[in-house]
Amino acid sequence: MELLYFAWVREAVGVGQERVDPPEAVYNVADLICWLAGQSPGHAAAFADPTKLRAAIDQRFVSLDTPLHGAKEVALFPPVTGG
Amino acid sequence: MELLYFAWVREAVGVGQERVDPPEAVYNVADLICWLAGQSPGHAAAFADPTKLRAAIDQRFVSLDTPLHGAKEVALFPPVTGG
Amino acid sequence: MIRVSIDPAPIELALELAALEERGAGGVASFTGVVRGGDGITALELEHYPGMTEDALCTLAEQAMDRWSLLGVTVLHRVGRMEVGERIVFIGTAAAHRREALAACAYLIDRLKTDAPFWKREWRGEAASWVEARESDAEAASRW
Amino acid sequence: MIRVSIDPAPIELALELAALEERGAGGVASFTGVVRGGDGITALELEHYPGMTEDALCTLAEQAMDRWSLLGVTVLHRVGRMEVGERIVFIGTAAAHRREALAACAYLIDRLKTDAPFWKREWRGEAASWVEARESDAEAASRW
Repeated sequence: MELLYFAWVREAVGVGQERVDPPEAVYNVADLICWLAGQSPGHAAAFADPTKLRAAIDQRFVSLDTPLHGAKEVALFPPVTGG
Repeated sequence: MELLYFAWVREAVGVGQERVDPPEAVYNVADLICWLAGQSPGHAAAFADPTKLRAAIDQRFVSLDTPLHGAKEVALFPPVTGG
Repeated sequence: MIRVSIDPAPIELALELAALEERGAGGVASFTGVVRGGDGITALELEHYPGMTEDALCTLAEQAMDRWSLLGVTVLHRVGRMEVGERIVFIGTAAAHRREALAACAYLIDRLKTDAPFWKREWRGEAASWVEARESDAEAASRW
Repeated sequence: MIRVSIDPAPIELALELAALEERGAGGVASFTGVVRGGDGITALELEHYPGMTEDALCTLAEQAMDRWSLLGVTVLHRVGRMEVGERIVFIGTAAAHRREALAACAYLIDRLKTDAPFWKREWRGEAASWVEARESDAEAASRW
């Protein structure tokens, strides 16, 4: 699964993109965030508080309880602030 | 009293401006329109139907029942269509 | 800052918008009315009531400034003859926030339609006819 | 006609508005967002999600075309670093009637704020901070 990070999530993790292979138990986006938080101190800083995060699966906004089933690209980022 | 005419009112009367001295009985704008209708065939065409007319006294929109009392400049015209 | 102008000269959109942007606002909203072709129309002619028109537009601009938190208001209206595709009217508003700029812009064009003494004549080749006022314009103005 | 662009290059207002006017519409509405100074801000930096952003803006433009009777929609967003006074975003709509053009313009900027993956960073000299999303933007978007 390809992960993309934006804004301060990208800065905290230290990279904008990475390939991961989470265990079977990681079912939805919230599970993924929880699992990622244990991967490194940078990941821990980025993923400690899921309420500050938003997500997209295959370039569509989704809620954090959305199953990852079949997802090729998952993006994690803070709430958007364009315009 | 100075009268100003605009749009098809001006065209029907034949002039855009004229000076008139209506009799005492001409109390409000509606009276003035009625009186003007008798002044010439052009005036008759312009002022036959008061419901098609709007007015301004001294450059402020007024309803046709507004008294002329003290008016220096009275303008008569169709409903506005700017913008 | 209020800018009101009634002028036979063409409206210079880029200049007007740049002036509004220079008010230091976060948002600039605009509405531009353009002479529309179709129905055989070849040109439009605008007549107005000199003196009263300027007052009416200044009053509208001041009302908008009072009602919303605006940094700039521009209201321009052309008079005389205009060909299809030319600009008739320009409303521009500058504000710190988009909501104010957009609301004031809609207010100004709605109210201009009923509160300013302009009259519009459509030309179809050599034939001219005065445009009749629309009930929908009175309704749009009354919602404010 | 829909035109959507995400570009680091400056937004050329006059060109964009002229293109909308050429759609033959009676009315063109626009909203331009400008980098506002104050609070020590010296520049703004915009990051986005390439690919998804274009899709999100095209979807918004199509929704506006479906909902109102529009002849043209333009949605432009700059990315990268912008100084105070520079344009960040431009929304332009062309319609036969002012109501449609103005409503669609307000819709597009309200929805862009919540539906498109952009992130904004404020620079104050050498210090940068990510802008937090505002509750009022979610409310504004939900009214549509």
